[in-house]
Amino acid sequence: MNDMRKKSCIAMLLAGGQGSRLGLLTKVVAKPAVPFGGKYRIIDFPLSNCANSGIDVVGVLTQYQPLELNRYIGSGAPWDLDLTNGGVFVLPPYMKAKSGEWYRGTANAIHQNVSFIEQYDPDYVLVLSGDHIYKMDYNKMLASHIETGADITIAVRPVPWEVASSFGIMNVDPENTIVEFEEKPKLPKSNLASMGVYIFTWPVLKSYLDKDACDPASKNDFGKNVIPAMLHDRLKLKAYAFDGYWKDVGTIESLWEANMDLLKIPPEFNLSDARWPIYARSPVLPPHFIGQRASIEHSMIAEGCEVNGTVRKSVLFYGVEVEKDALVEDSVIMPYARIEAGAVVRRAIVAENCVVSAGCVVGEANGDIALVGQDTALPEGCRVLAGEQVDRLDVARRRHDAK
Amino acid sequence: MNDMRKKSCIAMLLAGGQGSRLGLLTKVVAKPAVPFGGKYRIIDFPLSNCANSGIDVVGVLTQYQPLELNRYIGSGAPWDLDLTNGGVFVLPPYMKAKSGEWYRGTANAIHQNVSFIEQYDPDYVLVLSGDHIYKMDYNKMLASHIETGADITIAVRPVPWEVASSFGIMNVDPENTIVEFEEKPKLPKSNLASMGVYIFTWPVLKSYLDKDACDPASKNDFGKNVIPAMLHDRLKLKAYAFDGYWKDVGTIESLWEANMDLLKIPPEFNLSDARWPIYARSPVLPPHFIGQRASIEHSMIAEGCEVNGTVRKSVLFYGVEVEKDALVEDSVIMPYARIEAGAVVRRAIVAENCVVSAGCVVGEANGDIALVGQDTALPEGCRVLAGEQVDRLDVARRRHDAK
Amino acid sequence: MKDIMGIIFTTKDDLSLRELTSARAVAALPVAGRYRIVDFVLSNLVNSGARNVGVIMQRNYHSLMDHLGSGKEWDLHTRNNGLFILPPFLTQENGGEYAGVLDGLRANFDYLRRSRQELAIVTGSNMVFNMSFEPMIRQHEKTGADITMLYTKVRASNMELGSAQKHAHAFLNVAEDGRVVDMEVNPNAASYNNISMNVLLVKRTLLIHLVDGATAHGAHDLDRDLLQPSIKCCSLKVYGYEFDGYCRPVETIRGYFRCNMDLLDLGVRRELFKTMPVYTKIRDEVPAIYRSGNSVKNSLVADGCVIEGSVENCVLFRGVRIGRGSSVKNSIIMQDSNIEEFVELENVILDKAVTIRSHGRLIGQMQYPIVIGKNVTL
Amino acid sequence: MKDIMGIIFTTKDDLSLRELTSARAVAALPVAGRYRIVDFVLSNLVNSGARNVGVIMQRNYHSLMDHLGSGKEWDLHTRNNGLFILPPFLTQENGGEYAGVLDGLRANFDYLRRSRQELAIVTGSNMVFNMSFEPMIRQHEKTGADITMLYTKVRASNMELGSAQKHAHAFLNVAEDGRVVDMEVNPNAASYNNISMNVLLVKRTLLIHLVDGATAHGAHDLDRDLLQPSIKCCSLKVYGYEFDGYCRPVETIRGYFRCNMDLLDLGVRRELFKTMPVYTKIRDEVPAIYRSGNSVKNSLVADGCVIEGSVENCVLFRGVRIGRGSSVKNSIIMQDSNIEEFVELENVILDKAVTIRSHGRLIGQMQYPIVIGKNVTL
Repeated sequence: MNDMRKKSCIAMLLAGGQGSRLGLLTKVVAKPAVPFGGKYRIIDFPLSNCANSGIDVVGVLTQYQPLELNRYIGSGAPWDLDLTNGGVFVLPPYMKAKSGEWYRGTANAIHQNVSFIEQYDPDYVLVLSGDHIYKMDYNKMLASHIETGADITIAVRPVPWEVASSFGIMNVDPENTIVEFEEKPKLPKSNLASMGVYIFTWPVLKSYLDKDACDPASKNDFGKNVIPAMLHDRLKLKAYAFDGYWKDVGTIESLWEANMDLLKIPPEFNLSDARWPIYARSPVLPPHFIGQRASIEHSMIAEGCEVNGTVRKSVLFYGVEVEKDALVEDSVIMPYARIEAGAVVRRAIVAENCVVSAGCVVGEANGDIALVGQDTALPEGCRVLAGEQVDRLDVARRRHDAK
Repeated sequence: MNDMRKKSCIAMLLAGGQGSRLGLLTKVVAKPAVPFGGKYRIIDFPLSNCANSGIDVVGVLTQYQPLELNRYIGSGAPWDLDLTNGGVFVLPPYMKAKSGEWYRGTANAIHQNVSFIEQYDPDYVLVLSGDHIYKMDYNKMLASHIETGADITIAVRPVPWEVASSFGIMNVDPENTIVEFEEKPKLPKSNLASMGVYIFTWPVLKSYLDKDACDPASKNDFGKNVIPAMLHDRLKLKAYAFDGYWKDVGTIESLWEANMDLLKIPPEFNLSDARWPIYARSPVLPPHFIGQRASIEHSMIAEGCEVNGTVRKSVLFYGVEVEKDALVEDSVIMPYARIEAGAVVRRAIVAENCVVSAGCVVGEANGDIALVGQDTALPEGCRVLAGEQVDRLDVARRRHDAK
Repeated sequence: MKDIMGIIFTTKDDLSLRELTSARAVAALPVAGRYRIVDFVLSNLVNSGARNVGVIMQRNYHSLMDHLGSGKEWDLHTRNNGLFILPPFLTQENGGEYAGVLDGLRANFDYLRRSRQELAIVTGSNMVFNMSFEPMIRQHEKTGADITMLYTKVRASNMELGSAQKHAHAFLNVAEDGRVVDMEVNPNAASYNNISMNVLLVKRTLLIHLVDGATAHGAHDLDRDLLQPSIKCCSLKVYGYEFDGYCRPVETIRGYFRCNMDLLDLGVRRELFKTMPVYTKIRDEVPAIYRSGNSVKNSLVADGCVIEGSVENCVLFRGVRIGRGSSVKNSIIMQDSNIEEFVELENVILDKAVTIRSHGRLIGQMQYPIVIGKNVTL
Repeated sequence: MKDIMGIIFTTKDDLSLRELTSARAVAALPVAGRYRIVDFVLSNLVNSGARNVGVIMQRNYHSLMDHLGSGKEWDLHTRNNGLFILPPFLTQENGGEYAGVLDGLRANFDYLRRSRQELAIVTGSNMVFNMSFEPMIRQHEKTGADITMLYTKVRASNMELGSAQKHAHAFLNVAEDGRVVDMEVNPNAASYNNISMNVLLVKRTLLIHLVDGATAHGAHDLDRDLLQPSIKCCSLKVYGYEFDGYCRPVETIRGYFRCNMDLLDLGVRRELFKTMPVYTKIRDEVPAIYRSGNSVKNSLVADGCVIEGSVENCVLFRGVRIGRGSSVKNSIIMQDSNIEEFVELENVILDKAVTIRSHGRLIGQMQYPIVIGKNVTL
């Protein structure tokens, strides 16, 4: 079993957290498994980027609800990652000799998997996070990392100044060397946000992970501990500017917006580029059907849907049914949800396998995005207000209160 | 993602424990990953049995050193288990919502994976253990389980009376109904040993697992808790007699013996049966080479070996080197080990990547099996006595003491 | 599930399907927006537990081979068992075509002998239906039949007017107990309304024995030379198993057209796609985009389409573009075809990657749709 | 690693290899106990970062197709990129054979155009060597060459006596700076001792442009019609890259025999198998069994063999049986051949699944080994 081949660069994807800003959406699935764009999951983007960049070893670090993710990734075949020399591996925490421990932070998660990484004897390790929508050639970033001889290269992207204080901000000198890193600064000095994409020279990273693990005061986090320590030691940190589409989909609002971006003409984010395909596990479904009395405006509709009502400026995932006289507007309807006759859904996200029964009204024409959580069956005539989040427990509670 | 297909029967393989009876052999690899028979690992046997029986969903429950196992199993391709509808899944413990816990016992390991099982909506669940060498058509056992309408069917095999007290013994009535189960009885009433192969009717198993999980006094173990509870409740437990080769390889002695069984004429256990192939992940190596001055007697030699010395009644795994004037007799030499010029190895197991340097003497012509643990380089002229177990730490200690 | 093997017999190019089969086997004909005809019978076999499927090829099989690939989409990419492509010129006895099914089976004796399954299902490849063979297998075992033939009642959905003259169809007289007591092959007027679906279930070893005997006597035709005599002289116990769901053979352009149009019916869609999953080759396509100005009614639309014009009673395959101001009615538009602006199409079948330039106009008749071959630009 | 594409050109059946290539391409010839010749160049490409490899086939390609399968063993079973089998009759311009490499490339322009890699390596398929192309690629980029040709010094291991007459070989005059200043194609007596290994590195778009221009002028031969003129009139910057490891072309029975025998040398084994891994189709076989009475010396033995007799200076492929009392010397015994009891073999090549009955005797000469074709029983 020691016939593993050396890899120049491998990727570690931090799929970990519970993504509480996505509210009920991540109650039963891990954030990277959240659906996006009619047929994708968030994790399809980093995985497809890796496949297209020729990075063919991807470790997915997760400890929370890995079942759905494990099943979705399977053998890795949809991303051309079902390889003998490489592939995609889901890596939950495990027991060594007599003890075992959960991942304590992003840096600790990598540290616990040093032996996984060392199997491939890599020169560089690409660290990714699992909650962004973007298409990026990591190979170009790697070339820049090698050329500048950096210890770390961090991908950065200008964000509007008004939101800069909600990102990790990089202050750089004229040669793109990072001189300061501020996590969510109140008064940002730059608008270059970290994209959560890092390339580390592996021996450097390894020594800092070892050091970090020995520090009981550390939160074992890249942003809070490891990168500040490297900056403090005056290592060579380079910023790599990326100017393509990049969206953090860590909140209900931003997830909804990113879906709407796909409908713009020309689309703000183009999914159908043969030179940079985005792969996904395909459901086994026939084409969708548009009925005699349906009306579709400016929407994206995936396979297996049956549409007999009105759909405007919306994204329908595969297997969705919209019955006659139902209206779906400015909304995202996730796989296998059913919008029954006469129901109205506006500015909302309806998650997988929901039923919006006849006469329900979900969301409002102007207002915050409403959310119906996975597997929820809204009873007839039910109302979900703008900005409200409802799941099966809420429905049961409402029923109980009504009695 | 709810387009999983129903499966009549799926398998859950308990790969868990640390296998302490295998001593140093399982210090760095999980028991099912222990090498056997020149090119196999123990887990190849249950996995190949599943594939040949048409059972195409296998969950592998492990929490101890899963890295090697994960890497060995990979996409499941060697066992024809890299499927879209099914396949082989390594299932370590994971975190749900806010908490997580390690597997507490065999039954608890299955209980923590109820949602994995229910994805496939099975009628029956086959529970296997990962430390036996045998070829068995689980489909025939399933047919018998269905025909008798049993709640559980347990595969049993007659063992010699003198060793019966070290097994789980089933006492059956004339209709093969199990009336009593004794774990390692001092005075066995029968010699029918449980093979560690169970078929459960899933709804029955599920209810007992739920009950068991609520009992704080339970050790959450099939043999100690669940099966006794089922017997107590007078459920229908059937014994399924199997009379083929079956060997527990849970000890150094029995692992050595099982390897030697392959050399008998006719072999006690035939690996090359086209109707029941045993699959393994193949190393990428050329054929082996037998040199001008080599002498081979009655042995099994895998690909990639270079043999220039004398080999008698031994099993050489792939990538092993035996230098000139070295002698290997009655021994099992695991992958990539090197036996240097003039070294003598008798009645021993030499684990992966070891170096037995010139002039070493390992084991004795008559005596217990000696063991050299993985990655150990024995210094020149070193002696390992019969029954002794040595690893790199011991070597370092001896060196230190010698100073 | 019983471990069975499947043998799919593909036919040579068929003149009744005009341009559509000039470069492909009927089995490889695109249908229902994202499938090939063979997907249905292949998925039926896999869904019924077959892990070993051989496809007997004849001339023009490249597009079919390309579609099936390593069998991955059907989970048949395994090293032992799996999908076996059996091209005719692998044997020295043949020159690219078989005179009949019997010859095709005879030429693949090696494969049949090497297989390990007890039961074999031999089936044609031009029938669109969704069915588990498991109940048929159970009946076969219960009756102790030598051969069980699948049949269905003659209905609008499974017969085409006049097709009985053109294509060999067999009709069965099935007794109360399921036994087939008479068989008519290709009659002008059939005496029975049970039509054979060209699917038969038989023990693998018996199949080898029967084919060997028949071909040694110079026979070619499975129905006429093997089944009919066996039924007549009661030398074999032949039983029938009735399938009462939707099924449509694709033998003519009209049959092909109707088969696609049938899918605009909810009941047919449910039967064909919700009974058991139908697998096909995967293509990474974005969901369909509906731009403003579109008007789509009663149509089946696959991923990758971009629609700005109006579409009614159509089947659009993957990657089709319908430009602004265009109107497409009662038509079947295959993969990657591009309808530019202000085009008018009615009763048309466009093969793959056809381009209709702006302001183009093609009006066919429902009974005789216009067919435009692959890669043509008009 | 640079993302490159590979194009492997297979030759048609070669008379100099007698029975061994009567039913298979040279590329599919079994070698070294468990490989086919093509495994070496294909593994070299994969180990050098190629994720897109096209294999241009000619007649007799079925055994090669069967060996390569979906490309899984080389991690080339991916849907985008991957392994592309390019049989000649997929195009209408060809009838099963190409007049030269240029025609083969011309016929596959679609594939070349569709590929996305910047650099292409075009290579033959009858050379056994193990090498990473990465340093060659770095030199190519540093020198700004249009074309880089791989060559090696003439040595016993890479030339066969008299083979220059029989087979087109090119010899290069390489200047100090690496530039190729002259090229001789198939001379009676070569002026230079740098022999081309038929591997060239070129930008994909330039390759398309060059092949298009050459074939439009009726040219067929890559060496004579494209490279030689370009070097002569300096219209292209052609550089050479020297490989100094073991390499052996397989063009004649003697060359084939020697190539196998070379592997009994530890140095050659190390070069061929320890430099980079060589992948091949996997077969599930038990390790070799040595029964009492055996005597094996200086031989290469694959999994699945069972040996009771004596074996000296041999290469035994997978699943060979050597019975009690038999003696096999200086021979190459391919897969699944069965040597029964008290047989004597010397200087013999047995193709796959040959059986030699008890007490049989075949003695050839080292310079002219006896060749027994596939499936023969003697």
